[in-house]
Amino acid sequence: MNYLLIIPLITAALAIAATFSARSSALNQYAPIFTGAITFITGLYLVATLHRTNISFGGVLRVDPLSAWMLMTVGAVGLVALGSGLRGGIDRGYSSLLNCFLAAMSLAVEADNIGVMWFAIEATTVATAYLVSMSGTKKSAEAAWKYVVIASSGIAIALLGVVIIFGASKGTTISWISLMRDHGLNQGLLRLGLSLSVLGFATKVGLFPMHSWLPDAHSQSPAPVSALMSGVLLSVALYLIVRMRLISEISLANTEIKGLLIAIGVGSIGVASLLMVRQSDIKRLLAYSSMEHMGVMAIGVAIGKDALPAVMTYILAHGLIKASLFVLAGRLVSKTGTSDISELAKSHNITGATKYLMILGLIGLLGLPPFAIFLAEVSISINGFTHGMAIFIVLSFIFALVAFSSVVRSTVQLAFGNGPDDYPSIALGIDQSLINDSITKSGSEVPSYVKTSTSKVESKQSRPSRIRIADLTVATALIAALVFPLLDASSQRAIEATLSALTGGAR
Amino acid sequence: MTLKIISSILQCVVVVALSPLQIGLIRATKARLEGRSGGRLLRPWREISKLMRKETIRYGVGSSIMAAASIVTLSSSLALALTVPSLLQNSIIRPDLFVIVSILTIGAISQGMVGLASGTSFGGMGSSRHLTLLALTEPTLLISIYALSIASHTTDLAKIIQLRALHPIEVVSPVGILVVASLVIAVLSETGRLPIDNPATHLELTMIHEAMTLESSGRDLAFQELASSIKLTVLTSLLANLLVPWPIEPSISLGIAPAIFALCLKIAVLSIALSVGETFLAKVRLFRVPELLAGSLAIAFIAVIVSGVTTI
Amino acid sequence: MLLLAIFLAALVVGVLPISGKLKVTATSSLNLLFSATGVAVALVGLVDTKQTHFVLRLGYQWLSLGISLTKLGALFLLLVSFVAATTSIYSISLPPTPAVTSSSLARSTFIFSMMGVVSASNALSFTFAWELMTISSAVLVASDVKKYPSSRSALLWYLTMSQMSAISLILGFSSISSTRSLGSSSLWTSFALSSNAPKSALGVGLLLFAFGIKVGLIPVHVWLPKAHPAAPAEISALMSGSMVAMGVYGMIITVTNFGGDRSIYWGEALIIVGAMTAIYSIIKAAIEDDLKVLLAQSTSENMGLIAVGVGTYICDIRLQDSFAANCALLAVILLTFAHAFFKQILFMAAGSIYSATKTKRINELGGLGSRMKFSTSTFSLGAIGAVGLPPSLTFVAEWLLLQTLSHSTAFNSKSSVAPKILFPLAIAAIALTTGIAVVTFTKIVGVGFLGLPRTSKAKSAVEVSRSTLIAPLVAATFIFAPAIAIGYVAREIDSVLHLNLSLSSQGNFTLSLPLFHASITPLAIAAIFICIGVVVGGITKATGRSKQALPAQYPWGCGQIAIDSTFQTSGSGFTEPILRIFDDVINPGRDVQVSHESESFYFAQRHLNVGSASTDLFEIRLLRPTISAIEKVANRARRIQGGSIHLYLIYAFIGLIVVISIASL
Amino acid sequence: MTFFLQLCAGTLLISTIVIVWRRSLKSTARLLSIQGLALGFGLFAVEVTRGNSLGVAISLTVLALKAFVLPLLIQRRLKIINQDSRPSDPSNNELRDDTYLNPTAGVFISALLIGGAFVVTGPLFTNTGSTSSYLAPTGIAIVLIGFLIISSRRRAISQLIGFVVVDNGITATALFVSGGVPTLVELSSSVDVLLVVLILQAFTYRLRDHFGHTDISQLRNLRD
Repeated sequence: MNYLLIIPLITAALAIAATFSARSSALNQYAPIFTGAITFITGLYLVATLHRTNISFGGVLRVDPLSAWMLMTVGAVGLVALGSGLRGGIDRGYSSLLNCFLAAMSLAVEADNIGVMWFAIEATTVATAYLVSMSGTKKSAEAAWKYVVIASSGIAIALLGVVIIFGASKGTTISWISLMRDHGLNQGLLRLGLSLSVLGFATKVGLFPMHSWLPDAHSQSPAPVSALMSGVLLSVALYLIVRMRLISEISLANTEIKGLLIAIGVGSIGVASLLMVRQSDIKRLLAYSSMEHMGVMAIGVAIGKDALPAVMTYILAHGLIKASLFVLAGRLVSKTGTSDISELAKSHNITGATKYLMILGLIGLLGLPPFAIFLAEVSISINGFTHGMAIFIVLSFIFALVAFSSVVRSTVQLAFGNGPDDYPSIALGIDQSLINDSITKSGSEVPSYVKTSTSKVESKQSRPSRIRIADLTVATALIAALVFPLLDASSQRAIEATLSALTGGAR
Repeated sequence: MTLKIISSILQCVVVVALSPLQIGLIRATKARLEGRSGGRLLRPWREISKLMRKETIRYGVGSSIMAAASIVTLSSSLALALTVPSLLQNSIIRPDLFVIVSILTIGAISQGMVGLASGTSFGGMGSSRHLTLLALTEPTLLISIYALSIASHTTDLAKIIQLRALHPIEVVSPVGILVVASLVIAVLSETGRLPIDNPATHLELTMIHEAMTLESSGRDLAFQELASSIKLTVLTSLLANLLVPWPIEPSISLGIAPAIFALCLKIAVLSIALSVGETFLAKVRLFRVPELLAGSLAIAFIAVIVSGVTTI
Repeated sequence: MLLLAIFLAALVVGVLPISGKLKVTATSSLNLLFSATGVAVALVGLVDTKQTHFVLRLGYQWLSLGISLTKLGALFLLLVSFVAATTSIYSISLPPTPAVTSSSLARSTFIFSMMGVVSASNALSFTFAWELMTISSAVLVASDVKKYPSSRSALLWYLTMSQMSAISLILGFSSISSTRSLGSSSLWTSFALSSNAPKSALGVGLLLFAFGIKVGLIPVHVWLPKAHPAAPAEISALMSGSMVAMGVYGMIITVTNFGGDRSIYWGEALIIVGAMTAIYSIIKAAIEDDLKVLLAQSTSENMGLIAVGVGTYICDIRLQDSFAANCALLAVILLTFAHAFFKQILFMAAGSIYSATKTKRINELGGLGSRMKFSTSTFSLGAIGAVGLPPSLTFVAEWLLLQTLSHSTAFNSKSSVAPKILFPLAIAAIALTTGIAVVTFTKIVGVGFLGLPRTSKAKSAVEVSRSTLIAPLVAATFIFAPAIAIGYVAREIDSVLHLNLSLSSQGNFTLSLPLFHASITPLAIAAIFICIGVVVGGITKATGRSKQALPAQYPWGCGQIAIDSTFQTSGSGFTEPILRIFDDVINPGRDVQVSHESESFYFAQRHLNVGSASTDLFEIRLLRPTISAIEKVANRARRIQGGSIHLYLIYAFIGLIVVISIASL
Repeated sequence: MTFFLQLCAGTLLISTIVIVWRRSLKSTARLLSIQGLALGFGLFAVEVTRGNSLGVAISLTVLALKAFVLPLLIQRRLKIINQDSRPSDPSNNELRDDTYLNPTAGVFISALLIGGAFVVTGPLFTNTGSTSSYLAPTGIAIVLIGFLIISSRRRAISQLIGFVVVDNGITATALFVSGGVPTLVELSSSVDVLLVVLILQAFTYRLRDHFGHTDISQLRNLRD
């Protein structure tokens, strides 16, 4: 059963090799989707089979129910984002980079020691750097530069943390399984190392002090890439922080890390909700809402072991919904040419399927009941109160309310078009002229990489076959976000069991 | 149960008989005070019987409603006469504070409907003012009766009067005086007497009660006049009983004659006092009336505080 | 789980894109069936002792959505399903406008979620159903946004406010559950008194705030007059009838289960807020010209009275006067039922008046009494209920509330000072509110229905189709029937919720409270009125002389013969004295447009119109400033993402230094 | 053995401070190679004392990478700029790197950072296993100074240089605390650094043909 771990990586490698050897554009498009599917299947299988134990392969890879769940999320979001987002006719480099991206993420999830995890995350930065700058406009070059510089300097901090943790274990091991079991760690060094690596990985999660790259990178990169990034890359980085938190909960006396995580979490929710108030660009709004959701998850992680099943559900649900939303937003932007919400609302060619799916997704994003995000939020808040973090939960919910009102305003705008609005609905209150001149119109030209220019799509009233499948995948994604976490009781209990086994046993 | 019915009917007949006389007495004393000769005591009765015989003219649109509304006004006043313990204690409905106020409201609403149905501007204006003032007097009525109920642990007016009869200290206690003061203002505004509404005037813009009955004629007018006079008598008898509670009889018995006589005496004294007061007072501008009523509400509140303190 | 099956059927029909008319009738008849079974389940729930349990286990140990019908839940389930049944009867005969067909799915989810709220077994399923109710009602409010652009902003207000209530609900439950073991799946049955007071007091406060928003108490009532009228008629009937009752159900649950601790003064706060809400919203209703907005305001007025009742309950519990407390609870339940029934009729009748005259403004109505006999008479019946005249259930409930207010402090002298001052104030507030309610509803009935038709719309009004008027009639009987048999109804509720008010002694028609030495028989009051009316009517018939047909008579037209409708007082004219008296509360904006003669400024032309728009005090003073404050902060916050990479790197650098220094100290 | 490490730590610190001080990019490239040399030599010394041959091989590759490959890349980049930059227009002289901090302030702050690093993190590194762990704060100081360089220099290339300095700092800390990280991590981190440098160089070309200059502070149109 151990060979299972290698499968995602090998398929990615094979896919890259295939795309380079064969020249056909269809293969370019379907190779990444194929890798996504394989990862998803392996993840699903592992989630189903693994219960208490964890399996390792060649000392480098180790998977336990927690990372199996993450593998499944990587696969699922990959499928949704690439399945419906990718258009035909993308060039070789683009599809191979997507494959590296997926491979890096699955490696990060399966890695045994923290060093390899760091390498995988750095590899994702490298892979996405080019993808962000793909659209070839002036803005995307700027976004790519900022993304690489901030992300890699942030990750460098994480490397410093890893090195110090290695020092704390007196040069013996940095595998998270043994770090949790070993008791002779030098407390001071471990604490410094852990907090540095948490701060470092927080950059990739887009949390408060290092969040600045998130809105630029997500709004400028093409739709499937930003869907993948905000859907699952942020959560993979969060998974690493979860590992750090587990180590700190077991082998670290005081709750240093918890305080840091809470500060970062509440900070990012606050900053995100304030920046969303005036936001009228659909992609930047979605980016900020990912930042806000990541903040809530960070608080969930700060609570510790009890809230972990909730955080895991939150990750999956948020990943699926955000990926489908980004894909839909990408299609809207490419069709209407502008990503400003009021213009989108004005232009009436948002077709039936996209509009309803978009509204459904936004409802899911707002954390309203039928979707799993609501359940996760409630359980995080209840756990937070029992662990004595009442003030922070209240604070973050107040900020979440501000974010809620801005997202609701855009949903209503998209659903019912711009109307004369007396409610000083924050952004709507100020007159349109202010918005237009202050933010240069982000009407990015049609991305050059897509060989068959989208204008053809408009003229031929959107090739039915292609869009229909995409809608289908998006719809399944949303329904999955609705149903899956609710019904999947077994995996939650599995995660719980292993956590208690791990933490209980190790202590 | 039958004894109750008979005694209430008797009380109702007595009150109905007395009310036009009281109106006559008030008008006579006012005329005499102002040096006029003034009509005889029975004049109101003759007016009502004349109206009963006259032809009822109703404006086409609101005809059916005006007839029904005037009947409802009269029946509400009669119901009031039945319940309020002016002569006897036990009545069919226990004279609870909120019940009396609601019956008053029904009467006021039907009177307002008559004003509105007529389709003229004065009717609408009169009913809007009448109902607004009713809305402002209701709190005073409730609070003053509540102040009384603190001492006697019940909001049933008959029991309150009995209690005051048993130990007269209640009548002269500060609570009693304050309550009666606030009730006087409330009754004046309820029945439309001088400081709030001049019953004798025909100046359209100032009248409140008269404006509503402007369009009705013949039998409707008779019912409305009778209804308002009954209301006046019932409320003055309530005031009188609160001040002088003694000759109240539990039910029909030999002592009924002196009780009726005592009631007439009390009502006569109060009516004379009312007419004397009215000659000295001028009508208050409509939008100063809320201050007057707020004053009476304040007095009632002081009564509550005082009664709350004294019982501990 | 019959309910579930039928609900799914309703859902399926909702989704099916069948033709308009068929779809409307199909969904509403299914809704009818659905709510009828709801009534049946409620009755069964009331009668039998064992509670029906059904738990859907989810992922983790306590995250389970469960249904278990408590007695109180069954009572409210009865209310919800009855209101849903009558509204679906009403909606069967609705014309298939696009608004109705598109929202049929939301309609059935709305009813289902309300049933879910009432029968939720633990905190999570309660919040789940609560939020589901919000979304489905939001969709319904937005169903005909094409016609009314203002309902867009109503939707925004409504969604943000209900999210605020949902958040405080979640926070309240978590703070309460934190004082309890997390594992307890049923949060309200097991404990009366929470262990450490401060935390649960905060929890109770938060929960009351959440339900306060839904019920529309003072500072957060702004959305109610905006959202309820925006929905189509039968939906606003459903919303004002039963959705608001959900808020009351929540309040009763929090108060009976968690409100036990002694220290915190939620009771007094609720009474003050309730009284202020009642007065404020009834004054706003009085001067309101739009019929549906007026009814929404009167909903928040009744909710104010209910909040006073709940506040009295908490105070009496604190004063250990359990008899008065249970009386207050009974009053609250009766008031909620009465409000649900009469508000339903008012909204439905308003709906039929709107569909007949196409205008909601009272100033444009007039003389409808003769044209639309049936709907105006049902409206008047509803108005009697709304004002609380004797034979109606509201009258009995308000009487009971006043009795509890006036008696609870009279007895025990050791009660603290606050109730001694607060209760009389509350009585004065209730009296003032009923008084102004009298003015408001006389305005509608008098100005709207009597006199001459003021506009062509009113003139051309014609009675709505018969079938839409069955539902209001059914509801009308339920305003007066329980009031007449008040003894039986009170005993039934008393036995179900075992409030032990020892009411069993009298017959079915009198409700007497031994401890308060007070009793009331609405039947007797009604009987007196009827027989006096008959007697007087009989006398007039007998003495009336036969008269020949009289020529058309004209009222006094101040010298002019031809009188027309402009002579009549208009709706806003009728309540202008109230506006004048309470003008600092409402601060009306008043603008006067005068069209001047061309040659000189001083001579006005033919017409001069005075417009006075009433703004909402709390919205202007409290909510708008907070929103603009958020905007200001957001403006400054935009500089965080200022664009220069050096700024971003400095953030990271400072973060690094801070972490290093903290980690190593 | 410890003498070698002290020597290596000393050269590292001095070279970083000079990088902060000097403006011209050519001299900073040369200083980077000195740093790489010192680090590689230190690693080599530690591995030799430990005596495992694989470690020695790796340290030699790292030495080669840090001392020669990276500086070479940067010098090649500077040569290209030299050809097509217009010496006549002083403001756009790509070779001189203008920064928010004038040299004296820069050196003063880096001294502050070094002092702070020693004072704050000093006690942490006392009771670790290896003898030379007391030198670790120098590594952390270098990381901090590297960050200072990244966040205060306007030229794209100097941000690249700052990033390399941060990475040298990290390897230095690893060297001092526990004598280098396990082989797999060592290899992967240096490969990653190489990749990032390559990408940043590619992006500087892209920035040049989009914006015509590589002054980062003008990149302003992606803001909220």
